[in-house]
Amino acid sequence: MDFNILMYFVFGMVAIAGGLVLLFAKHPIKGAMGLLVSMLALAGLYAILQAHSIAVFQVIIYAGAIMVLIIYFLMLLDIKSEDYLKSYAKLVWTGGPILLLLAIFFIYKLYTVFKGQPGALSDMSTVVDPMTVPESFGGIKEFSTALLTKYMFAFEFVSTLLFAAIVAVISIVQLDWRGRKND
Amino acid sequence: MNEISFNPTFLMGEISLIALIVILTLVEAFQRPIFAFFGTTDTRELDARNRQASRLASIGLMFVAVNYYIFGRATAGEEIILLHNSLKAGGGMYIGKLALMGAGILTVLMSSRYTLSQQIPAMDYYLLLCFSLLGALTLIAAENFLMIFLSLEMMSIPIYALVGLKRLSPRSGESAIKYLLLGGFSSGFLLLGISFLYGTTGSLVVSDVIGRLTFSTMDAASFLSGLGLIFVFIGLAFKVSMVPFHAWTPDVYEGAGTPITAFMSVAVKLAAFAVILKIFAGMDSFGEFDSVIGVIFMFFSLITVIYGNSVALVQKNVKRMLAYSSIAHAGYMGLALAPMAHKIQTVQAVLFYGIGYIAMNMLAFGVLVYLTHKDHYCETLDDLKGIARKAPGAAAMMTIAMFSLAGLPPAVGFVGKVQIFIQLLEGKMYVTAVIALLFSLVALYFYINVIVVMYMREPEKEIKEIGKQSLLPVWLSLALSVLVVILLGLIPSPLLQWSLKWAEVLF
Amino acid sequence: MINPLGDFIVGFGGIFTISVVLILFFIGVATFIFRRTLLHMLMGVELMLNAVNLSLIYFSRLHQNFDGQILSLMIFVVAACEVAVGIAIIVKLYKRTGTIGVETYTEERG
Amino acid sequence: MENSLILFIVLLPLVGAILNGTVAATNAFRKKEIWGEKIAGIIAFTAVGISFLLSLYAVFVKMSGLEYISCTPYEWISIGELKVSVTFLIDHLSAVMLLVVTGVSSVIHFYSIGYIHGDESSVRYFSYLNLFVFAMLLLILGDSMPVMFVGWEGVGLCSYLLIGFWYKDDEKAAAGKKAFIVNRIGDFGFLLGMFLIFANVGTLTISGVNEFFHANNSMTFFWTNVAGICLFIGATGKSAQIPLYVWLPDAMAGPTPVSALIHAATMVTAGVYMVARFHGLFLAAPIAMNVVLWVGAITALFSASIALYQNDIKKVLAYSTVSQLGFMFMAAGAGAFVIAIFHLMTHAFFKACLFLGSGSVIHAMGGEQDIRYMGGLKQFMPATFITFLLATIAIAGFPPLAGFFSKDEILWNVFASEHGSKIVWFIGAVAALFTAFYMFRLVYLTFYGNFRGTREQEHHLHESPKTMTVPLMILAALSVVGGWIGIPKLLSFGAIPNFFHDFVGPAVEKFGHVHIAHYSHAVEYSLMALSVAIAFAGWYIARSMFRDLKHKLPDPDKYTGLPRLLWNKYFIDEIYIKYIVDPIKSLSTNVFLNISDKKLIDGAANGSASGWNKVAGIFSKFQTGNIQAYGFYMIFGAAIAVLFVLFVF
Amino acid sequence: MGILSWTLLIPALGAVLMMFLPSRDSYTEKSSASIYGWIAFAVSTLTMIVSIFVLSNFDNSMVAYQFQENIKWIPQFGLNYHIGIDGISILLFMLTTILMPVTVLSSFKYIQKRKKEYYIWLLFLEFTMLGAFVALNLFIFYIFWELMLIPMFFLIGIWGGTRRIYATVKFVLFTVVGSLMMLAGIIYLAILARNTFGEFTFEFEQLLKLDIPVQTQLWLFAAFALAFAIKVPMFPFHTWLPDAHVEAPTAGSVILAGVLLKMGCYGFVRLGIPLFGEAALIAAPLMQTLAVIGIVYGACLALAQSDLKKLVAYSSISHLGYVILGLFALTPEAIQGSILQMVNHGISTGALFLLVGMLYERRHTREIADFGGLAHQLPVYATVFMIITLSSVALPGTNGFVGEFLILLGSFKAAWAHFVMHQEVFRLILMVFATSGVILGAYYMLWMVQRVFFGPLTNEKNKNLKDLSLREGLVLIPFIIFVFWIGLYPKPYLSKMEVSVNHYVEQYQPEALKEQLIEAPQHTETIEHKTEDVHTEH
Repeated sequence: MDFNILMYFVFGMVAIAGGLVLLFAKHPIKGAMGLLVSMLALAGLYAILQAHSIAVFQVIIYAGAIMVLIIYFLMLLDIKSEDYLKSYAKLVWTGGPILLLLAIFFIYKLYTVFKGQPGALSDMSTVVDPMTVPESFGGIKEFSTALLTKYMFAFEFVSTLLFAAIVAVISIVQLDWRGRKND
Repeated sequence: MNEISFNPTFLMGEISLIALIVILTLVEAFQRPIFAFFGTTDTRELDARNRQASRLASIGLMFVAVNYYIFGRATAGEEIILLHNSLKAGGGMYIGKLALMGAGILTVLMSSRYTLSQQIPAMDYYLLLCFSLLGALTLIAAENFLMIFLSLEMMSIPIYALVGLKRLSPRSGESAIKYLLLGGFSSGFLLLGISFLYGTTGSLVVSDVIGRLTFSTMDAASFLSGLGLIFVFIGLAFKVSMVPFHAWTPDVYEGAGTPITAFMSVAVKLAAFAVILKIFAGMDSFGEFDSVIGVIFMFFSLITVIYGNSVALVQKNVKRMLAYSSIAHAGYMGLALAPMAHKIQTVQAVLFYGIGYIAMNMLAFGVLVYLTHKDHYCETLDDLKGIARKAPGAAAMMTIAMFSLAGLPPAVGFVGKVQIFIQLLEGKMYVTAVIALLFSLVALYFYINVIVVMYMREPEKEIKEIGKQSLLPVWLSLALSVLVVILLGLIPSPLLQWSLKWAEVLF
Repeated sequence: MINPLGDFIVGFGGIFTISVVLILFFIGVATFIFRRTLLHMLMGVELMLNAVNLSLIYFSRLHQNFDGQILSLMIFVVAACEVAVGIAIIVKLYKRTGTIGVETYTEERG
Repeated sequence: MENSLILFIVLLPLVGAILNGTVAATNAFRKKEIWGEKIAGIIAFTAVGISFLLSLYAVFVKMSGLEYISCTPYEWISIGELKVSVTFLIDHLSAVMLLVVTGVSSVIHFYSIGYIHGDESSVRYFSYLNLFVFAMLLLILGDSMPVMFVGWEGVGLCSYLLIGFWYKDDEKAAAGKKAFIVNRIGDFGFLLGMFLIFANVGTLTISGVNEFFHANNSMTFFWTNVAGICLFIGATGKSAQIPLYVWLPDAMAGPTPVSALIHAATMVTAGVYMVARFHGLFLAAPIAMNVVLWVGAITALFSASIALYQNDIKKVLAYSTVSQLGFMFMAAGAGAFVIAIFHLMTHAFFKACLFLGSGSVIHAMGGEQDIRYMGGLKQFMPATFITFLLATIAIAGFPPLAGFFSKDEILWNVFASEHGSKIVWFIGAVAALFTAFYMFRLVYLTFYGNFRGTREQEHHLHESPKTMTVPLMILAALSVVGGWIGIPKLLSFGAIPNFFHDFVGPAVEKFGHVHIAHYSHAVEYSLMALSVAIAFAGWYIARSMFRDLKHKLPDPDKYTGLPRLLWNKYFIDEIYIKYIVDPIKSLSTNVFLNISDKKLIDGAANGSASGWNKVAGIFSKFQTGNIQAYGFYMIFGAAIAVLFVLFVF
Repeated sequence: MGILSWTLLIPALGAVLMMFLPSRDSYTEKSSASIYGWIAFAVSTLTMIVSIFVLSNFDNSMVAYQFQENIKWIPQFGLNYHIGIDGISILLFMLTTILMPVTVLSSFKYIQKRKKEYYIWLLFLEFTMLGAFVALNLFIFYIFWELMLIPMFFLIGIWGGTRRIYATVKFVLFTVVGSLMMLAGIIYLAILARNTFGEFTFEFEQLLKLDIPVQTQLWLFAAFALAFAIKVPMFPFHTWLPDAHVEAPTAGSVILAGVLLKMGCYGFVRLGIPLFGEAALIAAPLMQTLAVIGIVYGACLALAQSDLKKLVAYSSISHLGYVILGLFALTPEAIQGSILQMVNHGISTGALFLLVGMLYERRHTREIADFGGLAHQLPVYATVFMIITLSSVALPGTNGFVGEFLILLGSFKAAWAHFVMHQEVFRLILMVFATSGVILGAYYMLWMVQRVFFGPLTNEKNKNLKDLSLREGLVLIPFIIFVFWIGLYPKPYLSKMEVSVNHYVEQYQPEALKEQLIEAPQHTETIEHKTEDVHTEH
């Protein structure tokens, strides 16, 4: 088996494992770590899928910036081990099985559908031969070209969005919620 | 339809709005130094700054609207696709954008009083409002899923903050976090759906995607794209608050400042519905999958109508009641899609309804804003008791709003409802239509209950005088919306034509 | 250029990827629904978005265009914005009530 | 045949009524009189009097030689084939009625002037009285069923108003209401009959209807009879026949002249008149005829038997009236319409006289009506006594007074007519016996023996004023001679023409003739003798029992057996109340109002509202405020949506 | 703008103008500022005068709608402002305009708070009612139909009695249940029209040309009939009526009984039967049955009431049962009778409500038990009450009789024709029950009169009551005039609608019935001739 394929499975499993850590770990820091692992594993998957730039961004932005932000605030808030960290919402007794069953059914259905139609994914593809791919695909140059020509507006727009988020954060941080008398 | 790279006239609304945002930011940034330079200290008081900000914002937004009204009119004739399939512009979208701007202006107008009485930091508030409006504008123009997603977030993220901006109420924060978390959650669904659609068609452009989806043979691709459509529907259904994706609505509406509630309930809803229409109601049918989509629309819209109208019955808080009513209205709009007829009239009906809904809901919330001042927080039905005595004008407007929301002639709500039922009956969905009608009867009960409370009950405690603070803008907003409600009810033809044009653009 | 993974990617790997996507997504959902802190919920959303990203990038590879990748980039940014605003609100709430347990914030109901 | 003269006959009383009515209302409003009873009485009497004179003129001058005269002021309703014009028609039948009504009315109006003296509402009284005459004239002269019906109900209204004239007394008001409602029940039949006829005949003019049934009856036998019976139900209401007679005895609550006019002489005979008027129809409906015959007979006997034990002077007369009306219906049922009308006329005379006499007695007794407390009045009020006695003799059927001729002919016709029956004849004979008995019982108890009332009453006993006695005399005279215009050929051996028969006959035999079976004259004579014997028998028994009343009359409450039954009028009123009126009331209140309206219909409406409110309350419980729950709802919704898709595959 | 539009516009403008008048009376305190009342009176009188011009220019012999105005309004829906009037609507139209000044006048004393609002709503109500009667476009009709609710809702809700809110909400909800179904029906009709003619249209005359399958017709008829039946109100949808009546202010009751209830009947005659001819024929036995149940049931309930207004309210149910009975008989007599009976009911029941209101103003109670012997104390009042009562029990000579008689006669005719055709006894039995209503009607009315006016005057409080004032007298005089005018000489009224109704019957009467009925006139004509012969002089 090709090493890449092996890694593909491994990364996939690690991503899932990381997610499970998030779901099950008692302490939020542990959970955040799990999430971080999951993200890094995903970065690996991206790399195998030839989305090199995204893989890099994943590591830098997601794992680097966002997760650090979250962990930082987790630390900042200095959350003691409290009830709500240890147990799950009461909903879990009804919601859990339903969700699990749904997921299983979902994936089972997915498999049966795709099993009945082996070449489905390659049929789906819009390129002539999806099995082949130019080496340069996913490179930073092509990616940047696409981003700054075809998706230039989106790029600009998202910058405005960031600006909006900054305003939003600032406005919230300036707030103080005083109790209303009749509350 | 032309496809050109960039033509500023077609984006005049967005551009001038961004310009306004820049101006507002600059003013906010340099305000203190400037005033300090001139040695005045008064302006640092919240009230004065609030007033200044609201004046600036409302005049600015009016300028934006006028600007777009003048320049955009030229674009109304043709429709083009801009910026590599990012946006579609021109045609009847003009009216949609104007309607959204109108909603924005009304919100800004009524906010002036509200920011004062609730001591909300005004400049941030108006900036965020403008951002959100910008998101709404691009959302209805968005031509690919990327832009849809970005605009949706652009519209939502400022609102997450705006909901939390009510300084005096701790519930405001609760609402904000509720909206944010659930909004992110729903974005997840939307994106999953988008990714599946992308996966099966290889494109993010809406028209391409819809065009390439084939459900003639139920294969794996159909399976994925079907799921994709469903998840996209869920993501958008959250925004328009259809049951059971509605649950945030009442809580957030209650906690948010009333003008924000108003804005949310109309602009977000209309924009999100525009997207739903763009994706689901287009000329290209989904083949065999149409029936599934139709059933889904019927099912969810119907339970939305039932749930919204029922729970509104037991509400004591007017804002919550209006929240449930807005849920129910989403249901009515959704019902029009249930036949999945892929007709331009369906789209027209929903758009008309949405625009009419802007006017009437703005009116209802506007009255609440009008009646809210420092000492009298007007939210519950008890607060409204006997209000017709102190504020007959406001009570009259509330009455008009309620009748319009209930769908009684000759207000705009009636014309809207008629169109919806035309769609339903043309689609031969008789039972659905009858159920929907019955529940609009239930709705009538709680709408007229408001009127009963205002006109026919005695107030429990002496009602204080309505504060004079910043009344003019609120009056202006009320007058505008009541005018629209009545005029569109009496002379709906122009709007009907415009919404038809807009519907053409959406296809 | 022949990519050695081509076969795998459009074959079983694809199904595997979609499964991973769905599993991650469901884990995210479960985290959102079952863990009782606001931050966990926020992280659950992040996991969901990550799952979507994987899906997008996989399909981007399948179709060999950049639309998916760029969308996923945009998701990064949006996620960052959301997290920023979200954490700001959470911090504010924490300062007021001293807890990030989600059950605290159920004052609005009915 | 336009003759606007008739218009005056009809409208004069109306004018009087309106004039007096307006004044009455104004008087009451201003608590000050514009004019009082004198002027009111004169106006009323003049109006009716002129009307009577005009009637005489119309009948004897204008109509001489003509079959009818008529007058159509305007068309009332005209829709498609339904053309109802207000046509007044005086033919030989209505002429008799016209004269009787206006004549007796004028007399009674005159009498009323004295009688009502001192009552604060006398103006109103005269207004009602005039209005009644107007309505009665409409009834008589109207040439189409609806116009007739206007009068028909109009007299009912006036009867209602006049019975309840002293409305401050609850019982009297109730009696008025009862009269109206029972009449309405009859009208219900009349209406149905009218509709049935119209649906088949297509016209409502009386002559048209008669002609239809006479000439080309396209109605089936069954429905013809149904129509007849329906109309007869109307007649039973108005003319107080079984089962709708109950109102008439109660109607005695009204002022006595009213009883005389309305409840003896005119209104109550409307039913008989109507049957005679529709003889074309009735002759075509033998079963209906039989019903008329039998109902009449049974009523005659039944109410006569009740009258045997009544102690109220007016009640006795009332039951007697019912009984006499029964006789008229017997005649009508036997097809002897002429005789029915003849008896109607004579009865009008003597019964009006009796009532007025009783009014005079009551007047003298200061309102006392119970004959147990009377007695020996003949020396106090001779005029009243004599007139009363004459009328009694007339009603008892002693020849040659009016009653004899008419009653005897009725019995004969019942005996001999093809529609008649021997059993009915027998019933009639028994009723006649009873009649003679109770009438003389009345006379003896009232006028003979010693006075049994209080001293105070005795002190006040006096003859009535002239305004009252003169009408009595007139009526008494008529009771005596009234029958002579209709002496049967058999009695006069053909010497004297039977004026009455000749006059009315053509009008009521136009549409068919009833065959009288041929019996030998001997049979006829012997029957006549028998009826005279019956009258004498009645008189004799009464005389022997009540001539010199030594012992006190027994207390009616102690009656047992048959007397108790008769004293309590067979408990018919009680039965009606218990089995008809009360059930309707309790059905309305308990079932319709409380159960069906409040519980079922309103309960369903309000219940669904409040029920749905409860459901909404449950719905709103879902809104827990917990974000995670909300997230779960989304998942749940998503699951449903996805399942829709998954099941496609 | 045509004269008909003016009749609509004057009250509407009056209401709008009054809105801008300064509010002189403070909100709750009693004040004598009745300037609003006089303005409203002037406006409604002006409307009446204009409407009399309409009446005087009305051509009795024309089948078509007169004074038509047709202006495009919403072309997308084929919605035109199309109004006009014909023999069927003119009487109701006139009834409305004539009743209105009277009710305004009657409110002067009754209404002591929020006068300005009150008269605004009253004028607005007039506008909507007139609009509904003249509408020739289904959509316009529906708009007016719904609009009518709003003023009534306020009139009952603000100026009503103690349970006014319950009553008014019930009124609105009940009415809207039906009208929503009607809306669905209307839309469906428009869709059918579009499928047939290619474009949406709500024009009556266009819609009449539709050829609708019977099954569909039945559904549509059910939808429309529900709306109308609730408004009439027919059994079993009547329970809102007593509540609304009892709680409404006098003027509200008068308008409600006088005009609003007629809307339902008018709906049947104008829309229900013409649009869905076959369905109406199929449903006719059912409708007639319900009508007859209504007659008897309403009368029985009236019998059980202890409140004067409730009694009158239930009597309305009974009376309107006759109207429906007549409408579905589809004979000219019955339909003319029904329309006339609508007017009659407006007059007599309207007057009864006025009278009860006047009594209420004096005594502040409506319990029958509180009264007794009033005839002595209030002779004129009692006289007027008696006259109106008699009109209500359909005494011949009053207006009530002409209507009821024609209805019963016409219905019986139809029932008989059915019997002859199909040996169907059912309708005949119905007719028997319907006719029995005259007994019950007399019973409850007269019983009430007895309890209120007759007997000894025992209650101390009743001993100081004042008789009618001049204003009250003026209010009542028109009613009395109409009672006798219509009762004695109904021809002017009947002739107004004769041509229209004949045309109507010509179109919608079932063929079989028509054949059955045509026989009769020929047949009678011969009779007529014969009777003429008989009448000749000897």
